[in-house]
Amino acid sequence: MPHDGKNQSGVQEQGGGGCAALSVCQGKAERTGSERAHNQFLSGNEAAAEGVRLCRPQVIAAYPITPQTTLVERLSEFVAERAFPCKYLLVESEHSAMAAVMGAAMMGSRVFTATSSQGLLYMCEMLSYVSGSRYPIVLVNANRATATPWNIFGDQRDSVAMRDSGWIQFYVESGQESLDTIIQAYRVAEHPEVSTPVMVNIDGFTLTHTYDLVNIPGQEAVDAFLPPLKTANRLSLENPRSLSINIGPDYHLESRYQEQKAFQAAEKVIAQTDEDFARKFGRKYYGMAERYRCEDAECVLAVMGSVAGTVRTVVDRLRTEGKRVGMIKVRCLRPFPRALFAAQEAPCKALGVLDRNISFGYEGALYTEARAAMYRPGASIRTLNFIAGLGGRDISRSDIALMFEKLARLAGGSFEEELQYIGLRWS
Amino acid sequence: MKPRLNKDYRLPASEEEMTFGTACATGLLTAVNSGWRTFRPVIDSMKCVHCLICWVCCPDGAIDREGRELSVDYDYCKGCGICAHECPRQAISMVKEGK
Amino acid sequence: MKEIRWHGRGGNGAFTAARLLGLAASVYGGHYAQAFPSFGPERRGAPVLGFTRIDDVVITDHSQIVDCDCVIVLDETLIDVADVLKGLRPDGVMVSNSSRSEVEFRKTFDCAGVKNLVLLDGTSIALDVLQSPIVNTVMLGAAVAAADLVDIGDAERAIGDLMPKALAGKNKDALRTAYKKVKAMSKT
Amino acid sequence: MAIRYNDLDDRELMYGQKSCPGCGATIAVRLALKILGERTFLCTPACCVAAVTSVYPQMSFFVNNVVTAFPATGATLAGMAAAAEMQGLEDVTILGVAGDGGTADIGLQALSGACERNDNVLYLCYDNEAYMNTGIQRSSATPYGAWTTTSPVSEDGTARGETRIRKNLFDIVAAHRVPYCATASIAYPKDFMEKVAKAKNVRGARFIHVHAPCPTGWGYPTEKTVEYGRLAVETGLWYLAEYENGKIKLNLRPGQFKPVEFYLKGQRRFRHLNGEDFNVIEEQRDREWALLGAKMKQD
Repeated sequence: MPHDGKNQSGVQEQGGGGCAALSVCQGKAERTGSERAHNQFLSGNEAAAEGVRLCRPQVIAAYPITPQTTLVERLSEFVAERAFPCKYLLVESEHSAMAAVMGAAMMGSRVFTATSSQGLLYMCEMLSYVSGSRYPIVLVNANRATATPWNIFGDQRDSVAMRDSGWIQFYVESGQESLDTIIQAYRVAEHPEVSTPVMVNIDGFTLTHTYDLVNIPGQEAVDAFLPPLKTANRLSLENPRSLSINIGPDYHLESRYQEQKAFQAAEKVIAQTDEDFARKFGRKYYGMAERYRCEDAECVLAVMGSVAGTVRTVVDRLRTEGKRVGMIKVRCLRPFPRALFAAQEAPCKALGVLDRNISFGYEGALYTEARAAMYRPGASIRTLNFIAGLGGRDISRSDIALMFEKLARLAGGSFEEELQYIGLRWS
Repeated sequence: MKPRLNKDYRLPASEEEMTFGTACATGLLTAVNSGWRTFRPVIDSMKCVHCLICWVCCPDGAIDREGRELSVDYDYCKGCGICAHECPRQAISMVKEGK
Repeated sequence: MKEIRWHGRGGNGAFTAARLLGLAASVYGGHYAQAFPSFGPERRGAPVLGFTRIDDVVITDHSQIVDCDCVIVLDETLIDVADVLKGLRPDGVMVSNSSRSEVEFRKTFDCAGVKNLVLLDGTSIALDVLQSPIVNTVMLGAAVAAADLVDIGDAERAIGDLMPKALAGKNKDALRTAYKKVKAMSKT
Repeated sequence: MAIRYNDLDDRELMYGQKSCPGCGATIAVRLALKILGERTFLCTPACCVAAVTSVYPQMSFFVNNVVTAFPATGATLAGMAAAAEMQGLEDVTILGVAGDGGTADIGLQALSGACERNDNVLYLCYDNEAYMNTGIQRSSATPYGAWTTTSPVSEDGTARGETRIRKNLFDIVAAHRVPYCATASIAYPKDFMEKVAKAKNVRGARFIHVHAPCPTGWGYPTEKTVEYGRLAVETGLWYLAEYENGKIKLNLRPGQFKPVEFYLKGQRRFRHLNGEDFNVIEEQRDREWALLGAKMKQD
């Protein structure tokens, strides 16, 4: 993802008309079909809103919740300014938000909604309605702790709790990646072999409220990348349909088998979409997971979300000190990049997993997933689970350096407690 | 014409025949309801004045008015007896099945 | 990388200043920048923080700013309630809105350790130029001059971009006025 | 708009459904579809109507239809209507069909949202006065005194069925100032269909609350569904009214109510009630009518 040097070097937009001009219109950009790519200084939520705008959903329904609010505020402004043709439904709850966008998706419209934390939990019932019937809906979740204790700050317990809702889940590292992933998400969701809803998770505050330089692709380029939604999975006067029907024991397994196959197809489609995106927009995210400086790494730390950016800086610094460290950035929790973890082998000696969640009575959820994928008899890689960043607690560079220190000790053969709480005020 | 049972319908035998997601074509009848009845309505066309109250009141829409005389679609009549009970001319009698 | 911390009160535009600085540095200056507020619900009048990071390479670090190269205080009364000197690097700059002399300021607020201290009566400039006591763009001009953070022209362009037309002109004037004053101080 | 049976469509847009014999709800849906026609997009929550029409592989609806989550009818309809508008679909009806529990209880929030936003939807609540699909549990529309599996009647007389009067949905919806709101009964099919026909041509949120007796849940012989519907109106325990242009109108003004026991007797769910209970129920009824009268006078 990172491209060094002066940012005006610009981004190639093939098919979008050569080198993108650096436009200097912040906020009230002229939005025409021929709008060029340009840079803005935006919060993660605003960047996400730009991503949604470029995908032109026909119906948006959303209910406000911190820290998602500035995203839906910006979208309601776009709709009021007629930046794209869209009906924005001011619904009375998150449950209704998801029900309303499902209703519109049933009619064959492209739709969008966003929520966070308790709102996502309140939507939970609708999430399975949407995924079971395979409507290609895109949802942004601003990751936030779940009550109680009441806490509006970031962690990933909300979306991790929805792991088995049948939604594809992306976790992103930056505002730019939020914007880009939303565009990718629609293309993945709407792929006929996938036709599965996608949840794009953006760390609350750390990303949603942090301003950053964001390149906004041109509308034409996005339109070419993401053609209008076509699906047979919809109502129509020409081909009347019964949708979201009851399927009993006789064919329920067969229906679920289809869903699993859709996720298997999604693995390839996510990788392909990312490659196509990189060709068109010049930014690459490595599909379901990125390996950062892992080639000869002895100690590797696997993470999800914005902390990946901080880990990059620590890996870079430790590398200058000659330490062989690397990072796996898990971008998709579902489908899970099982092959990448399964292929983890020497020289890797220790793998740590940083979880901004905890599944009480066991361990961090990503840790369980990673270890299960890595399992084979006689495997020699040792593992540690770091629980950190809950309820908005900062994960500092020194916290991450400490994790690598522990991994190095583990790699060297010393004993380390498997489940570690980073920054716990007492031990 | 009342909708009819699709006698040719076969449940999916392969992955390709399985419905996509939960999307099915509307209006597919794969079973009849005739086995639900203990009594069946029989219309005495001599008494019937074609007021259509039975046709309107039938929960199953099983009264057929398209012919010259009202008739009953016994594939889908469940024998509830509302038609007979509501008929102002007592033109419908409920007859025990099997007789 | 330069890391900057802003101290203000909710509703006084401290975070807007942090954003303006980031916007000036990135979109107009050709560098990379990051700006974020102290996270949480905004409450008018409560002490708040704003942060800006500026670098020549992409900034991927999403941890909080602890050590900083520049601290900007929009209201000197905050010094009693917030630890404004926390993490200020030894060669860092503190810029504060104050009508006091440097001697009096250092005595009053116990900041003997601060090597580079720049004081500006921002409120007077704001009242004069903006006819309002909002000092965020004034103090942005002061900080740009004191710590050489961005090109002042880029800061002006950022104001023109982010603020409504009716406000942008006067705020550019306020920015310039403060910038010139602080530049003049350093020459003497 | 007078309805003549002869003019109604012969086609059945719902057929072969697996409802109990004598089901009042299906009378309501069948007749509504006769008026609304094939350009209807129908949404039901998980309820009796969904459970008897849309079980794979048999599909008993002959119009576009979806099932949504129990609390979500109003919101799903809102999304469907928004999409229809964006797609420029003209002359279609976005129809919701939900029971009393799915409307007055778990679905009330979504219904309120759709009414408040004045979404272009028609919501039909078929009222069988309890959760029938799950096996006769009490809802907030269950009438005073009625036995259900969760408002039991005990042998020692301490538990005597439902203890509260039912929630008045008509008032609740009218309080949203929707363009059209009505009560109806399957026992008055012309009145009901006229209301559906009127609602079809109104733009915005429309609501029809249709009384739909249930032989299974109420405990009466299957042939008496229409009769009990009629008795509810004749005894004054159900009224036929409309709210339109901010005014309430009564469609049928009974001269003298029949004694409530005509309605209550013969239903298993009221079997434990006695003369004293009948008096209580008549008092409740008279209060409701007095309130209705006062509201009509105000208008």
